[in-house]
Amino acid sequence: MSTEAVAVITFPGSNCDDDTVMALGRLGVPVVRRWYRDRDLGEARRVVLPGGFSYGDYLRSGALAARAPIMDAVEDGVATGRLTVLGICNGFQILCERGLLPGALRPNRDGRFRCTWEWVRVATAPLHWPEFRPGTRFRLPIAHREGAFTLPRAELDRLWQEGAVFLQYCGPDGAVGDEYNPNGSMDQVAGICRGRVMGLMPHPERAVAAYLGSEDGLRFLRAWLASEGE
Amino acid sequence: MNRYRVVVAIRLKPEVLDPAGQAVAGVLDQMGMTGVESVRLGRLVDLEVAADGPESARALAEAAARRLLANPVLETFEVAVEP
Amino acid sequence: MNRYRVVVAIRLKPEVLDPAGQAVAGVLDQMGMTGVESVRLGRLVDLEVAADGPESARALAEAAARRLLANPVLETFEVAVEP
Amino acid sequence: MGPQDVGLTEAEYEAVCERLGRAPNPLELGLFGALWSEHCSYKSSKSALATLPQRGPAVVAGPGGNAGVVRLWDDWLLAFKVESHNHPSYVEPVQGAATGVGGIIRDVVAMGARPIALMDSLRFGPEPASERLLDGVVEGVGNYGNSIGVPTVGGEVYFGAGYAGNPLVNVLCAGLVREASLMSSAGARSGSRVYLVGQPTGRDGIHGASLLASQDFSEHPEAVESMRPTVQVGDPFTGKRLMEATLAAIATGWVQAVQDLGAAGLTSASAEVAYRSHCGMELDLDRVPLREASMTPYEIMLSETQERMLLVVPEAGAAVVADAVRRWDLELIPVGRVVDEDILRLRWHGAVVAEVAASALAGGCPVRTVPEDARWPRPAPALALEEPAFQPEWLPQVLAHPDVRDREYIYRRYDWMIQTRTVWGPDHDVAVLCLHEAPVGVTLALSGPGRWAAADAWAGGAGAVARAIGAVLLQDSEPLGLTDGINCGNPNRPAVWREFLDLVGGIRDAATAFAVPVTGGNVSFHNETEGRAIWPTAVIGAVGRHDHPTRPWPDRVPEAGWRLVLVNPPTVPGLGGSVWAYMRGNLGAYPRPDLTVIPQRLRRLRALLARLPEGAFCVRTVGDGGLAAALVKMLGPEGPGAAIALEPQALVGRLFSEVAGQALVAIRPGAWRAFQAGAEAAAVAYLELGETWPDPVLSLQAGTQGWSWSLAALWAAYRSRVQAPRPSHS
Ligand SMILES: Nc1ncnc2c1ncn2[C@@H]1O[C@H](COP(=O)(O)OP(=O)(O)O)[C@@H](O)[C@H]1O
Ligand SMILES: [Mg+2]
Repeated sequence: MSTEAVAVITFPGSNCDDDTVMALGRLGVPVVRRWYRDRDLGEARRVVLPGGFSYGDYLRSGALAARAPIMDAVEDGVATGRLTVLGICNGFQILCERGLLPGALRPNRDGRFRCTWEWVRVATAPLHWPEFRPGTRFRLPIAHREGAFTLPRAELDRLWQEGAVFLQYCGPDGAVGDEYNPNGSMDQVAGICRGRVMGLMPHPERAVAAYLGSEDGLRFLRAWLASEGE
Repeated sequence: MNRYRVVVAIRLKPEVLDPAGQAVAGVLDQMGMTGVESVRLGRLVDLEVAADGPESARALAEAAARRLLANPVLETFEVAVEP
Repeated sequence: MNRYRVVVAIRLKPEVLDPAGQAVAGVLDQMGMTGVESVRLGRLVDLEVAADGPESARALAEAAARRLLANPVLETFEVAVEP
Repeated sequence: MGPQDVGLTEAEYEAVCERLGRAPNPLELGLFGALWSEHCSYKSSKSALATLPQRGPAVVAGPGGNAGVVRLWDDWLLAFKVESHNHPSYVEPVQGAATGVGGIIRDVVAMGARPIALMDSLRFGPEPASERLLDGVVEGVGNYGNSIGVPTVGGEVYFGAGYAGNPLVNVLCAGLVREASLMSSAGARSGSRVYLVGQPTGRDGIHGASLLASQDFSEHPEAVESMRPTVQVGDPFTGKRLMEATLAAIATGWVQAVQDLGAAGLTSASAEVAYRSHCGMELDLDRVPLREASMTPYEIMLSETQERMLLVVPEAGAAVVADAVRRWDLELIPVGRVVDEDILRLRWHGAVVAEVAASALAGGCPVRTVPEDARWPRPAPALALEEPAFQPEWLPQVLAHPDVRDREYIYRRYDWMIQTRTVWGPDHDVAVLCLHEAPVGVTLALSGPGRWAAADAWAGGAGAVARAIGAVLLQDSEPLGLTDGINCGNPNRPAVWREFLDLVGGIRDAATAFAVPVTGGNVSFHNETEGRAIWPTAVIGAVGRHDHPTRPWPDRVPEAGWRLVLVNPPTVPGLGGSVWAYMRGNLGAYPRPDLTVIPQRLRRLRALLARLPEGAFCVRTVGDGGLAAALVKMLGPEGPGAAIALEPQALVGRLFSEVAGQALVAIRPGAWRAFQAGAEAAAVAYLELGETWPDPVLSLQAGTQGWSWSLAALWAAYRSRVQAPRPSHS
């Protein structure tokens, strides 16, 4: 696990930024905070887009923040291959809206916000992250209104072939089926990973202590921090 | 029975605050599209209606809009039956 | 510079499923409005645009729709400049 | 325009003229109408509320400010208050509830505190007619709280016919502040500038305070209609930026006074700051940023547009504060200045359009005195309820009752974990938060079933206080303070006035008996339709300090073989006011809590449990649904089960009585002797119920008769409320 600094971006309306900073702090990782109007990410080669309601989730979740100045820097860093990116919940929505990850996050199938503990499993091992082995399970909370991963069927099939479908909702034993689908995501998709860009709807930064419900979020973040090939 | 395509356009009443529209306007401005001076967000509902004629299709769509689709406290609606 | 009212109508691509629309259809059905056979939900954006003429107002609105208002992954849009 | 157009009586109008030494002009009359409304002036309730105990060792700020403040640990303080948004939520449930959440959050922020928790208290008419309203209100609470990033860590919901046209939406907010940053509206100094921050002012909710919240809709059917175009819309995005901007402004050290703009908007905010700071204020209304250009001074002063804050800053600090605010894309707009005389002077393009003493506006409304002969408490109404033979189906029926059943269908729509402090969330009877800032935690409880106060408001008020404080104590926490949300009908009707006095009397007597002060609250009157009032409803919030918040006392029994006891079993387990009685259509009167013994008994139980080894027991207070419901919740859906035995006489009462002060405790076998000895030494009375066993079955023996239920079936009843398909506007 590298101890190089991780940048956490705050957009107006982000509200999981402090929790994310604290979670990384628990792992002993230095954090630098970045503001949505900043035009660069400084020295940081890893960046987290935290959860929340950037711009109130107005228009579509993540749509307005995706056009913020700092996102030019994120896009550059991805294009040049020097940046590793994690989008959590609203951060995932921002990455999709920016086109840095495929697909869109539509309203949950019942149209309602949902905050519950769920199980997710690694569906496909992401190329740069050896510690996310297929089948590894995490118990993590979700808290979103727009989390139904959607895109035209043929394109989702292509994502499976590419190995981009990273996380799926599942049962406690790892079984995948619609009964474990909390929001109507196609194929129970909970997270996507393409190249060095990863996004997921669940909140690892909240599952950081047994007394908060689970420590799996620390495991998750540790695995994310252990990316290879920088 | 014929089938009609009916479009219901739902808008916030003009005096009601539209924070989402404000936020969108702010971002368009930042993106350099300064010519956009105001933004108001509304909703669009496309219905397929089975009815005897265009007038009864309209009546059904209006009932749906009044009773369910639009919120009369905050919104107004217009119904258009496509030819 | 003149001011134009421009309406952007945003709809889901026909091949994209609309569960929210289906849910609304189900409720209408339950309420007895069985003539409504399908419901698709879309969005409406009303813009006030300052531009030289209607064509440049349209161009600006189209740019706004393409770059921000509509999500190209799932949606299509139409722009209408009001006379 | 006459006095009645702004809701003033002739006598009040004369008082206005007397204070001014002349007749008010129409704008001035409007200002008085708003601030002398029931909602803003507390003219009916003030003298009764003054009898509540308000002082205590932990109190830093009592009633009177934007929120009460208690000392939590060292220089860390907790600001908290409950606020109602009942009428707006009836007119437009989503926005009404959302703006209610926004309003109470701003009250806490105005104290300089960062909000860390919300709780919501809801009342609706019976289902299914109320479903749409409930859906909308829950949507609204969630929309605002989730978006602004303050967890909704708990709440309560009850149903009753009287609430059908008068739903209640009360919201509690708690926030953390360091002593040095504690703010108030009393610090403004002459010569300083007055600024507005936040949303431009529109015609939202004009007359909301004076008319909407202070009258019955049935008296003014047209009021609902004419209010409609002015419904306030909540904007949590601006709310979030305003919260951050205000806290950042305060952190510069330059802010003298903060006041949120709530009921009666700028009128209330400016008059309050001037009055409490013992100075005056001049405002240039043409400088107030507007959403609609054609607004008049009257509309500007009375607008209830949300997400606005008033700050008082000396000239020298303006630049620094402006920078702090601008970071959040907001502007610090100068609208006036503080002056050294008792005046609120309003200018419009340079000309003075209103000039009235701030003290007359904010402190001058003639108040209603509490009659000498109002001896509290009155004699208790007779409460004997026939106790029929026990029927086994009552157990699942009580568990499935709307007042008891699982609330997951509501709280899953609230983010209750954000800020990562929630050790215990809404799936428990109390919320327990750990703090990142201090080595202690916060315990929060909210309670106030209207059923308990329906026939005897004193008993209901006292019962709610006993239950909220009891829940805090039995989570091993030190109660620091109370906030009370009082909801009643039209106080001008003698019966309602009486209920109100009794409710306050019950709260006062119980708070006094527990020695826990009331540091703030809210009163909402006129919750009635066609002369039928709601049940008098006191929503009591209790806050406590928790010394081991990451290891709360458990409320679920882990395994077979544990002994079950009912602590403080009432000699007469009265059924009045209970869910069981309500279900059978004869509510009766809630048994009056014996305040001479309950506080000591609960404190002794806490001390006794605290001496047992960790993990040796679990505990629950007995509440809605009585011992039966507490037992099933303690066992959990998968078991262990339990075998219990009760006396056949008063069996129904034993199972379903909701008498205050009872607690269900399970003791690990190895700790039983220690519990027994401790209970004897401390004179803690308990009734042995039986033991847990491996079977996921609850069995009950009473004399020669026996019954049993599978926990799966009981939990299926408890969880019987399924999420209805979305009924409201898509
Ligand atoms: N039932 C009550 N018990 C104690 N204090 C109360 C009660 N109702 C109102 N208060 C106090 O009166 C003051 C004014 O309340 P309110 O007008 O609701 O404040 P706000 O204008 O912030 O909404 C507050 O300090 C509040 O705590
Ligand atoms: Mg206030």
